[in-house]
Amino acid sequence: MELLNTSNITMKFGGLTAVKELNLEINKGEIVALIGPNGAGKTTAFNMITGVYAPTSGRIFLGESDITGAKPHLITKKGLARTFQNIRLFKELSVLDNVFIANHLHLKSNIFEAVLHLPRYKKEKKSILEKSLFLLEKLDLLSFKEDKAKNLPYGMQRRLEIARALATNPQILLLDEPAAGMNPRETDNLTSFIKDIRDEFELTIFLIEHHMSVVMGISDRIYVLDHGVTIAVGNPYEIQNDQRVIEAYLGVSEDA
Amino acid sequence: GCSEKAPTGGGATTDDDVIKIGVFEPITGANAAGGALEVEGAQLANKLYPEVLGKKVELVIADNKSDVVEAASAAARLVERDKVVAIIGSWGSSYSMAAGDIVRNQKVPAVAASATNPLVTLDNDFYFRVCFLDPFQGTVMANYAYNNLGARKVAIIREVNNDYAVGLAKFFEDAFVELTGDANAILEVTNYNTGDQDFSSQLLNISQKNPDVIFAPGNFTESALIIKQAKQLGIDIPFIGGDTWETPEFIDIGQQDVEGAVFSTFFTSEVPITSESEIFLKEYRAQYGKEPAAVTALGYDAYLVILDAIERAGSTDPEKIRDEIAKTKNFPGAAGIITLDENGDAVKSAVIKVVRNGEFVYLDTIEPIE
Amino acid sequence: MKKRDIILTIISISVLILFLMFANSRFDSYQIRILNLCAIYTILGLSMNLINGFTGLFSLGHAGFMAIGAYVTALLTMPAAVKNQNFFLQPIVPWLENVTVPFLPALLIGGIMAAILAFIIGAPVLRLRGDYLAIATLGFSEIIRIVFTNTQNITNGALGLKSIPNTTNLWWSFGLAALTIIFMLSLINSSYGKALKAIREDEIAAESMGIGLFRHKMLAFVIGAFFAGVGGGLLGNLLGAINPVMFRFILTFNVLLIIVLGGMGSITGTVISAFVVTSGLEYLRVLDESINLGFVRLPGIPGLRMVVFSSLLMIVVIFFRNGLMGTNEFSWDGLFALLRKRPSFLKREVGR
Amino acid sequence: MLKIENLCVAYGYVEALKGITLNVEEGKIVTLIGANGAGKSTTLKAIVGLAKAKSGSITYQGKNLLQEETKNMVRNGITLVPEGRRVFSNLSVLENLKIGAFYRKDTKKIEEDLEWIYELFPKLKERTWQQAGTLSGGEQQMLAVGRALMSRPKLLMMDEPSLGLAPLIVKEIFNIIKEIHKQGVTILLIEQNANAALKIADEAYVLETGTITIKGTGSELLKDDEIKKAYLGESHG
Amino acid sequence: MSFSLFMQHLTNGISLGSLYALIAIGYTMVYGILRLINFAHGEIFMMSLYFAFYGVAIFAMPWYVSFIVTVIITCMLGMLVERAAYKTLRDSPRITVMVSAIGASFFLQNLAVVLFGGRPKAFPTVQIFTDVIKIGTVSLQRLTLIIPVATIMLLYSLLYLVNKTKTGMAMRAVSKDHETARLMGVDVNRTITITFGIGSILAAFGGIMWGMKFPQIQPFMGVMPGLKCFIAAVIGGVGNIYGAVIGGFILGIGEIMLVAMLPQLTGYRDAFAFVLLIVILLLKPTGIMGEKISEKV
Ligand SMILES: Nc1ncnc2c1ncn2[C@@H]1O[C@H](COP(=O)(O)OP(=O)(O)OP(=O)(O)O)[C@@H](O)[C@H]1O
Ligand SMILES: Nc1ncnc2c1ncn2[C@@H]1O[C@H](COP(=O)(O)OP(=O)(O)OP(=O)(O)O)[C@@H](O)[C@H]1O
Ligand SMILES: [Mg+2]
Ligand SMILES: [Mg+2]
Repeated sequence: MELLNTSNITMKFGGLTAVKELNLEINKGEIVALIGPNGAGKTTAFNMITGVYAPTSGRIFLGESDITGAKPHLITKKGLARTFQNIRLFKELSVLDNVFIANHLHLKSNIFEAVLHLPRYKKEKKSILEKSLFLLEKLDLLSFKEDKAKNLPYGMQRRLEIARALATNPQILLLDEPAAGMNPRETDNLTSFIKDIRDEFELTIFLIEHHMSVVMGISDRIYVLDHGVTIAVGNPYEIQNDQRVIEAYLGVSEDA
Repeated sequence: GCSEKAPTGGGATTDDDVIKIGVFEPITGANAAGGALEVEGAQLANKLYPEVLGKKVELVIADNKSDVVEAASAAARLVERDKVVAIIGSWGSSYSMAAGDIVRNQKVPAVAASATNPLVTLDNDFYFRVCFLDPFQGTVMANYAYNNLGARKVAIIREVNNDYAVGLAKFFEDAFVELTGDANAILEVTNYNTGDQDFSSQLLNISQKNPDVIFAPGNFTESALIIKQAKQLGIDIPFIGGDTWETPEFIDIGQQDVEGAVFSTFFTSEVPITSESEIFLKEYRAQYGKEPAAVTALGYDAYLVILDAIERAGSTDPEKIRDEIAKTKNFPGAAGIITLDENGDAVKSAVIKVVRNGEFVYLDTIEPIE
Repeated sequence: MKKRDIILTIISISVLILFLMFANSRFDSYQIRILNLCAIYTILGLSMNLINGFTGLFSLGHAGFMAIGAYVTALLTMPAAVKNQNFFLQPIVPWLENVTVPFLPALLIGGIMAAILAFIIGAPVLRLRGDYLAIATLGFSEIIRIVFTNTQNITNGALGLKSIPNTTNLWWSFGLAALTIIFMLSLINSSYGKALKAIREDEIAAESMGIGLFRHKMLAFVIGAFFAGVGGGLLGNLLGAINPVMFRFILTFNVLLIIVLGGMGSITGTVISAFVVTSGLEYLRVLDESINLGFVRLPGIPGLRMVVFSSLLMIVVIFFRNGLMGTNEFSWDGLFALLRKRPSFLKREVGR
Repeated sequence: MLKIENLCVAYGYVEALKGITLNVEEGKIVTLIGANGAGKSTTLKAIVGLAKAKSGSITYQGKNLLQEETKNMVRNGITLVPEGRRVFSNLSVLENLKIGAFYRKDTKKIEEDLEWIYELFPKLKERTWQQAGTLSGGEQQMLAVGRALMSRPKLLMMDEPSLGLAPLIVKEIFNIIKEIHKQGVTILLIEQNANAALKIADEAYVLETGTITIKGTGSELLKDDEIKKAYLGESHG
Repeated sequence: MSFSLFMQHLTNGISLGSLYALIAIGYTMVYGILRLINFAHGEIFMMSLYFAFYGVAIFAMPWYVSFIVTVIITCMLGMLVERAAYKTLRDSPRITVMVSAIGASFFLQNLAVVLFGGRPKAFPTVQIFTDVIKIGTVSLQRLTLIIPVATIMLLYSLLYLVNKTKTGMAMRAVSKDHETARLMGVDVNRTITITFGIGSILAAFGGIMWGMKFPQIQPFMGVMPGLKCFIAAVIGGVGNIYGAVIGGFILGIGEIMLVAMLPQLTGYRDAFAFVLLIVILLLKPTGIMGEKISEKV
């Protein structure tokens, strides 16, 4: 079943066409990767899908609903969450609060109930807390729950970002270069971790990555962009042997 | 300061050999200039008459910072901390108004030198003033415009965020309309704000209506600039104004352009009204080497009125002093004979002056209307 | 909360009430006035801290909201006779003339009017960022002031209002300050409060986590304006006289100063700082007075107080970049830790 | 050439470096690897004076660097390519390169060096007048390296130059590092891509939570089992 | 409105606008480099008027000497203010710096009260500048012709400085990233000091022109021009030097024309600046010529 679908989305910045007529089809439960040279428009594609930018043209569908140009928070409410290429945690807040906040969008109590601690809010708060702690435990972050996010080592910050994204109850998770700044060893761990959370939370995953070990290891399908144009779509094997991809992106193989 | 040592709270034990009088003025902030003028007067009076009832009189100066919130605190401090028996001030009716409740509740009399807003003394038995009110001044200038300048159509340019200017403009307008019997005698009322420096478009607008006279109540700096700019724009209509103009800076800034500007004020040095005027003038010139402003004379008078009341009361009890201040009648002050009416306002004559050869020149004295 | 903490909290509240009773009967009106001002500035500080400190919006429009609160409260509590006395140049509009309501509803209406205005202003302005928001809100507050100056038959224009009933007393000001503190604490620790902090930390991330930026910013802005209005109302009825000139930018700055010195994003800091700054500024009055050294009498230098105050201010800002409390809050644990000389109480992050 | 002894650096209460000792000899490529947050960037920042040392010493050609201000480092021949490129986004490519030679007065030589950079990175030449902020990640990284080279450094320090770059560009960057090294520049390199870094390094240090745990030549470390397990990952065994 | 009246209004508007523009450039300059609203700019402007006044009135210097000295002293004052109020706060939260800036501005105001007294003084005008001449039916001061020319000249020298010189390049680099600029051997503190110095020189030029057009000085006179010129800078796009000039002209001409066209709104004249500001910000959130700041995610 198709979960995310874009039809001919295009993004122009002034004279520059960052993404041109991109057509994505991502099915439920898949892990799909988006790769391409620097500046190919991968992050821009993410930003269009998540509502940070409104596409210049084209439409985006999440399940049945048209989310083109919707505000990011509404898109998140519909079940699409993301992480960022440059980590964007709430730096001064505690690890627990970072995850807690990501539950706010589903809060039903209004502000008066919250300020006055009325029963509905109390109940909701309790369940949010439980869920947050559960997520932290799942991601091995429980022992840091009181620390400020900015004091975590980089790798853990990346994990916290994923935990935070998971807290919004997404159906589909977008990861922008989750392995950036990790060493090969950590990168390997990440690969299995992504598979795990996909199974555990019944997610669909769409990721951008430059580490081929990750991409080739977990992707069901891969889209390749170059200068905003989709130059190839296929499974890892097909992509690795696609001449255009090798020329534009991978280089002659000598084991990346 | 020394005043800190006085025990606070409980039964007040004031220093036995000094009597403290508060001077409640804007020392800093936007109205510092006016405050300084009044302080000069009070200090000069204190220097000349340092004693009453055989005790030394000490002035306690409290800065109201040209700010209403601060003004209330400063007044409260004078009353509670410094245990003053009476207060002089403040320049700027709004600060006086902010102190109004405090002096009334704590029963300490206050005498404003130049606060001309009727609200200051209205319904407050403890606030007095030694100057006349805006309604009188408005009438005086309307009469002058009508009779002496033969004006039948007038335009007004007023400082809209200044209570004094707004009030004076209104009283002038009423009086002038009554004099002419012409409901449209005021061609236009145009506004500016304190601190504005460009008035060219306002001036061009009113000059288009060809008024006989322009009445411009407001702060002296802005007023001087207004007249200056009018001349630069080739507008040749006489300007008249109120007592605030009588400061040396009005002429410094306006220079030859303010020649011929006419305004009403409290007092003139050319025609000393009382013997006190002569003493004041002599001492002021000796000390400062220049001509005093009217408000300085009024600050001087506020001090004297209080001193006189203490003397008559024979006591430093603020309430008794208040009662005596209220009875002030025909008191010879530097700026004229002072009689306080039932509101606590001075009923006195106004003086009309003109700027001539870079100096303020006396034109006429207008007696109060009964 | 731990049992110990509950007991300690109850004890301190009782001590405060006893202190207020004592102050009411034994303090002179000057001291009571300063205490009142401290409490009012606490309310104002907290309201601004919600907007600027917790939500990270750079708003400089506080004086405008205070003006609304002050004028509405004053006009609603003044009896018709007093109003007519005030409006001697131009009569007051008839619909305002005869409405007189008790203090509390008047304060609430004042707060609500400020909140409504904030809502109207917020719709366009909250789209702006950083300095632009700052200058736009400053502009709105100036516009409010200028409108008040020019609508003479509603506000009495430049003449201002006087003889406003002196209803504000220690019970009102401290009572409302306490309610404000409780409200803010409860808000800040709720899910909504955390969402506001998330916006302060990173707008883009917050939005991507499903937090509607506009709605939440508006929430903070409107609630902040409400309390600013209430604070303004208390202030007007404490002073007994108000006018438009009083609500200049400097008033906003005084409040801003309090929250910056106390620590942006710290409720405790704001409370402490409101008391320190308000009473400290009064204490500095000594500098303007003549000083008697026994043998000589040094004349006071008028204005020196403000010079000293502004330099003290800069020094404090320079040495406590994040304010006295940073984003930390008081807690009994923290206090005990401090007493045991552990540095964790006032731990400041370096290199922020 | 560069000697670090017992260097300790703390950010408030966080101890980032707990006494490291490290040596860079002239003409070598030295690499520093380690997990995230181990303190690699902090080491480089301490050398150029952007992080304050609590104790220990840093000497460069006999000179005490701890006394030296950051702005004078380039004059001494030390240049850092900072983590995350940090090109001046509001300056054009050319201006970014020129500011690399900010302290230099030899206008003629600067022109020659500019040509040299354009030879190394032909892509930059195409974009001379473009605002640096609009370059792609890879191009920005090249610009950052080019900008550093314009100061004619004797010691070039690079903080994760391959971060976030496409595989093709990563290869290119490593080739350029080798090329620069051939021209006589000493290099101190921080890399997450331990594999590639160790391959070109003469000498390597492993940093773990603020202390140096292993040192050796690049090829030694490549074969080290510990290293393989901790940093290189299985797919590179 | 007759044509000649309109021309007179327009002339007045241009004359006021060019003064606003002149001061606005100083704001923009500092903002562009430091991303800091230099709230003390209005006060530096005010101080420059006092320097010129004392030069002529007390030290009896000829006006041109006094004006040159004024520019130099004001420049030094600006650098001093930067040292005291901003340098120590280089890496602090923005709002702290803002408070320090406002603090510095209050400090200068109060210092002026203590040093020079609160009473206004008359600025020494120079006849050859202030004489009124008539062009057709329009009467104007010679100054009115000089100010726009001076503004345009300063505009172009600044543009040259910022875009074409090494110092200018350093300034722009510093505006983006202090640390990296330092790494490149740029003396960040010196660059910032120079920026403040130049900003203050502009304030002094503005001050002298202002003083001759509106010959009165008092300690609080910097507030309103300061605010208005800052608004002019924001309207034009703060950080953009052309923008400041455009903003200044729009504001000056707009203010005059508002009163000319709608005389019943004179009381709201000061609100005009703010209304215009808000309207423009809503249409173009970073001002007319402001760079579009879309954060890259
Ligand atoms: N907000 C923006 N304004 C102007 N140009 C932009 C903006 N965002 C991205 N671009 C441009 O769009 C192009 C694509 O950028 P994008 O960030 O999507 O690349 P990417 O594929 O994610 O590259 P990388 O792998 O380096 O992250 C680039 O040329 C970039 O400079
Ligand atoms: N400005 C700072 N304030 C507080 N702590 C910091 C700061 N900068 C770094 N740290 C901490 O110092 C430690 C070392 O950081 P450093 O940046 O040197 O690590 P690194 O080895 O370069 O890691 P990475 O691979 O993420 O670049 C980390 O724990 C980090 O959280
Ligand atoms: Mg990207
Ligand atoms: Mg690093």
